Amino acid sequence: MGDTQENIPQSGEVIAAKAVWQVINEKFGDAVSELDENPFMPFFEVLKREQWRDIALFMRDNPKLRFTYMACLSGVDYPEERKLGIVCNLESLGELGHRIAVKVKCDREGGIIPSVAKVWKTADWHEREAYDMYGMEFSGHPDLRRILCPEDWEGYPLRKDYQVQETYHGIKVPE
Amino acid sequence: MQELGKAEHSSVRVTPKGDNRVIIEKDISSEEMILNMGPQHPSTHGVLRLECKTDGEVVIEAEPYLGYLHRCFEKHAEMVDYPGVVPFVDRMDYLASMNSDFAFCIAVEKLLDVEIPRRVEFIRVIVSEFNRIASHLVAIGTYAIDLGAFTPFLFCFRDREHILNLLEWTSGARMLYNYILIGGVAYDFPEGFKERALEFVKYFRPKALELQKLLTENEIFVKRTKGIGMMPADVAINYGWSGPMLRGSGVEWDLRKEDAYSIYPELDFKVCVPDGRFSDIGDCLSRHLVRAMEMEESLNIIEQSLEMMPEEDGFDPRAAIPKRIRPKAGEVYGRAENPRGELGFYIQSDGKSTSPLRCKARSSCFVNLSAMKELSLGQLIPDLVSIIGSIDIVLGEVDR
Amino acid sequence: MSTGALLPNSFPLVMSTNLNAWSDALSELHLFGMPFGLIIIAAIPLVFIALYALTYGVYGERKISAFMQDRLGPMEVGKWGILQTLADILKLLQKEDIVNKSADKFLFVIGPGILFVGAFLAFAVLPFGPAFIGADLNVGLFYAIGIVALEVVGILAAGWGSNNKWALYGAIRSVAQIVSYEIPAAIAILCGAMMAGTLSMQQFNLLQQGEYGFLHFFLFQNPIAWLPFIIYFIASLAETNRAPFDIPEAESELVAGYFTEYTGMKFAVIFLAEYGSMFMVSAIISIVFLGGWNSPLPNIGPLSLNDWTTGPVWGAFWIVMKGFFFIFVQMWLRWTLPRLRVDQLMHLCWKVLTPFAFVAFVLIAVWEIYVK
Amino acid sequence: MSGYFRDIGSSITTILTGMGITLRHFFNAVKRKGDAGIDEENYFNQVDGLVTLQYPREAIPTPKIGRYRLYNEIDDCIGCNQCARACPIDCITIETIKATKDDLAVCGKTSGGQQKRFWVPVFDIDVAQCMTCGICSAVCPTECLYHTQVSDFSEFSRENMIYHFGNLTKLEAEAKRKKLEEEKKAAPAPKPKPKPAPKTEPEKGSQ
Repeated sequence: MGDTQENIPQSGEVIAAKAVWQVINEKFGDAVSELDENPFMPFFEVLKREQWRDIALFMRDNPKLRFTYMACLSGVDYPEERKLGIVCNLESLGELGHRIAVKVKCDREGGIIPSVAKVWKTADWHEREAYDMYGMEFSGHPDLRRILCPEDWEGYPLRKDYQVQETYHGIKVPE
Repeated sequence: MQELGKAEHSSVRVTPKGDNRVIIEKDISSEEMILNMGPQHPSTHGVLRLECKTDGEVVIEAEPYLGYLHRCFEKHAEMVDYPGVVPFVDRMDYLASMNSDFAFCIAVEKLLDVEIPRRVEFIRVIVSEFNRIASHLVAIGTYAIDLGAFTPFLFCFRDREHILNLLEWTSGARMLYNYILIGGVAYDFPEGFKERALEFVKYFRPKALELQKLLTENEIFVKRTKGIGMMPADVAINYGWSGPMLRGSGVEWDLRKEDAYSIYPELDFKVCVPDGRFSDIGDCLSRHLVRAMEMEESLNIIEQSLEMMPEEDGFDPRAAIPKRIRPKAGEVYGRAENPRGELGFYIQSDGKSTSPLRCKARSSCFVNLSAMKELSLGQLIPDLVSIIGSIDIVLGEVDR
Repeated sequence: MSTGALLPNSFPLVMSTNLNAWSDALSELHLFGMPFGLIIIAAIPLVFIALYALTYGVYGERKISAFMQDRLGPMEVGKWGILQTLADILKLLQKEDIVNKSADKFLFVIGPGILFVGAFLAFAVLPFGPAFIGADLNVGLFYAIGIVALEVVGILAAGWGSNNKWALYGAIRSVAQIVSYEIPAAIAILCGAMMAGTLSMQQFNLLQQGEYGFLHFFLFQNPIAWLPFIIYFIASLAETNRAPFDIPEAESELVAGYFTEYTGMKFAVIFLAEYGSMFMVSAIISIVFLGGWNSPLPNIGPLSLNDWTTGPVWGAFWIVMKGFFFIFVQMWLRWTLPRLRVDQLMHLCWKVLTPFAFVAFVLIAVWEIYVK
Repeated sequence: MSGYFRDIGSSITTILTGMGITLRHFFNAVKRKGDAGIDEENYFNQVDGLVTLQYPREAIPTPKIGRYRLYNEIDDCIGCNQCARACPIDCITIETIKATKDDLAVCGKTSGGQQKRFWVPVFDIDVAQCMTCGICSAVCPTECLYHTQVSDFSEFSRENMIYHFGNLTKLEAEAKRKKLEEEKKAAPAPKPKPKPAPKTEPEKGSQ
C-alpha cells in the first residue's frame, strides 16, 4: 500500500471491521471464526454454514451493522482443503460505511451452502454464477440454474481440476 | 424461522408507479405469448436474450438469459500473468477500458507494495474521466436510438470520436487501450495534449448543451422515460446497484468519494443525483440525467487535474512498474467507479505464481441487469426497451 | 374563378388553357382499337412515384438525414452518390426472394401488392397541374382519403402472413394507428372541403387561384385553417407510419415491424408504397390548404410573377414542389424526434387531435357562415 | 386540464427547438471538418459541419504512437523468446537455433551492437490473433518488435494473416542445425547456456 491517501481509510477499515465482528461474535459465538485482519479485506469465516443465512440477515438488519449492500460474491476453490467456498464482500451504505468480507466453505463434492439470495438480491445471480463455475449447491435459492455456461455444459470450469469436455453438441471444444 | 422468511422479503419489492404507467384492464386480456427478444435484437445492446411473457403489448415477465458473450475472463486470468490480465480486462467493458484497467490495477497494487508516482495518478484520472465521458456518450446515444431518435446518437458518436482520438494519441489504441499498467501507465502524455484536451472541454460544453436541448428536454423523450422503470432507493441497494443507476434512485454514493482512491479526494466535484424536479427519482429519466450531469462533472475533473498535474521533463511513467509482478500471498477486493457502476476485482494470490489464483470480476452491468426481471413486471414492450436502455448494459461486461 | 386566367394564346395542347386538357386528350387517344392513352395516364403516376422515390425519396432522405447528423451520406456511386439508389435497387433485385416456410404464402405475397396498389390508386385523382389529372372525380378528395386507408389491409396481410411475432405486433399496431388517425385526418380535411364547398380536386385548385398568389390559399384566407392544417399534417405522419409515429416499424422495439420477413423486391415494393403514400398525403395537404398547383407568387405591380409562373407545366412544378416540401418536413421531423409509445400515440389521437379537429370544424363552419 | 394544455405547449416548443437544431446542422453541411490529425494544431478549428470522411481516400492520420500491426525487425532480433512468453494469447511462435562459434560473425550484431547468438528460422506472428496490447514490445530487450501505425491490413485468407519474419529458409535452417550438431559432437558439452541474451539487459525495451 504505497499510496498515502489509501492508507488511512484502510486502517480505519480494519478497526471498523473488528467492531462489526464483535457484534456478530456476541450473537453467534463460535459459529463464526476469528477475524482475519487482512489490511485490504478483513474477513471472517462462517464455521457453521447452516447458520449463514441467519448471520446474513442479522448483518443486514441489525441497526449496528446494517450491511445493506453486497458488493461481490465470489466462488472460490480450495483444492488443498478439498473445499469450495464463497467470499462475500459486504458494505454498509450510508453513515456507518463499514465493510467486511465473509467466507463460507463447503465440501468439494455435493457441498451445500445456504442461499442468501433473498437477503441480498445481488446474491441471486452471483450464486448462480458460483454454482455455474464451481458446482456448489445453494439451498433455498429461488432459481438455481447455470447462468453463463449453457445448461448442458459438463463440469465446473473454474475448479482447479477442471477438464474441458472434448465436444459440445458435436462441435469440437478448442484446447 | 417463519420470521426469517418474512424478513427476507421485507425490503425487496418494486412497486412500479409513475404518471405515465398504463393501467391494463384485465378483462380484455387474452392468451399469453412468449416473445423472444434477442439475442439478435436492436435494443438489447448486444447479445442479451429476454424471454418475455407477453399479453398483447404488456410484458408480464421478462427473464434475461446471459452468456452469449461469455469469454471466460476469470479462467483466462488464472492462466496468464498479472500484466497479461490487463488486456483481457480491457475487453470486458469495451466502452470504458481505461476505467476497467484502473479498477484492476488498483486491486493488484493493493497486493503489491508499489509507490505510484503522482503524475501517473493524474494521467490515470484524466484518461479514465475522458473514457467515462465517451462511455456515457454511448449510453446516451444508444438510449436515444432505443427511443427512436437517431440524430442524437450520431451527435454523441461524433463527440466520442474526438475523445477516442485524444486517447489514441496518448495510448496508441482507440478502444482497448492497455494503457494503465500495474504500477504505472504505458506512456506519458504527448506534447500538446493538455492544450488539446482543454480545447476539447471547450468544444464539448456547447455540444452537450445542444444534446440536452435536442434530446433530454424533448417532451416525447420525457414522456417516454419519466416514471418508467421506477426503482426505489432501498431496493436498488438491495439489488447491489451502483454507479449512475444507484444515483438515479437518489442515493448519493460514488466510489470516487467513498473509497477516495487515487487523487480524487483532492479534486472538487460533486456526486450527481437527480433533484426530482425534472424526473421522478428512480425512473429511467433520472438515470439518464445522472449520466448527462456526470459528463459535465467529468469535464470539471479533467480541467482541474490538467491544471494540477505536476509537469516533469523526461518523466518515465513506467518507472514504478515492478520488474516481476508476483504479489505476496493474500486476497484483496479492489474496485473503482466505472461509468456503469462499481467494477470490483476479487483477487487471490498464493505468493508463488505470477498469475492470480482466483480473479473474480464483479461487473457492474451484471449486477444492474439482475433487477431486470423485477423491473419488467407489467411494462409495455416500448417501456421494456426504455428500461433496458437506461440500465446501459455492455454485454461484454455482463458475460465477461 | 374561370379557367380564363390561365395563359391565353398558346399551343392547343402544350399550353392549353382548358382544365384537364392533356388528360382529356390522352383519354381519347386510341391505337389499334386499344385505349392507349388511358394506359399512359395510368403510367404517368407510376413513373412519377418510381422516379421520385428513387431520387428524392430514398436518396434525398439519406442525404437530408446525413446532413442533419453531420455526415456525408452516400458518396460512392456516381457524383455525390446520386446513383446510390439505383445500386440499391439492383442489389434488391438480385436478392433471394425468401418466403419463410410457415408463412401464409398467399397473404405474404399479396400484402406488399395491396400496399402498393393502395398508395398508387390514390394518384388517380391527384392533379399534376391544371392540364393533367387521372380522373377528375367530383368526390376526388373523399376517394383519396378512402383509398389511402386501403393500406391497412396490406399491412395486416403482410404482418399476419409473415407468421412472425414482431411482424404481427407491427401490423396490429399499424392497423390501430391508421384507423384511429383516419378520424382527425378526415375531420381536418372536411374543414378544407367546407371552405371549398366541393370535393373535386381540380375545383380545390381553381378556388385558390388568383393574382395575389399565396394570399388566395385557404391557409391564408382563413386564420382558423391553420388548425386543421396542422392536425392533418400530424395525422398524415401517423397514417404513413412516419416518425415520430413509426411505432409499427419501430426498429428498436419490433426489429422492423410488419416487414421484418420481407426481402428483395417485395421489400422494395413496400418501400415504394411508403414513399408513394408520403407524397400522396403531402399533395393532398397542399391541394386542400396550399393551393395545389397554383403559383404562390403574387403579382406585384408590373411584376406579374403570378401570371408568369402559371400554366400546365408550372402547375405540375408547383404541386410537386409543394409535395416535396412537406416530405422534407416529414423527414426533418423523423430525424429530430424520438418515437412515441403506443398508448401515447392513441392519447394524442383521441384526446388531443380529435377534439381539436372538432373544434376546428365548428369554428370553420362559423367562419364560413358568419364572417366570410 | 391545465396540465393538458401545458403538455401540448411544451411539446410544441421542445419539438420546435429540436427541429431548429437539426435544421442548423442541415445548413451547416456546407462545411467540413476535414482530416486534421489529433496532433495537429487545427484539430478543433472547425467545430460545425460534416465530420465523416470517405475512408480509404481520406483518413485521419494515425498518431505516431499508434499501436496496430505488429512488426519485427528481424535483423535486430536476438531470439530471446521473451515476447512469446509475455504474450497473453500466444500469437508469437519462435524457433531458434544456436549459432555455432564460427557463425557468430555471420550471425551479426544488432543495431545496438549486441552480439546475436541465435538464428531465428521461425518468427511467426499471427496478427489475426494479436490484440495489440503491446506487452511483447515492452519486454523486447532490443526494441526490434514493435507495433506500427498500419491499422488496416485485412486479408482474404486467414493464412496470410500469419506473418513470417524468420531470417532463414527451411534449407538454411536445416544446414545450421546440422552444423550445430557437428559442433556439439566435436566439443562435448562446453557448458550449455540456454538463454544467454535475455538476462543481459532486461526491461530496456520498456524505456
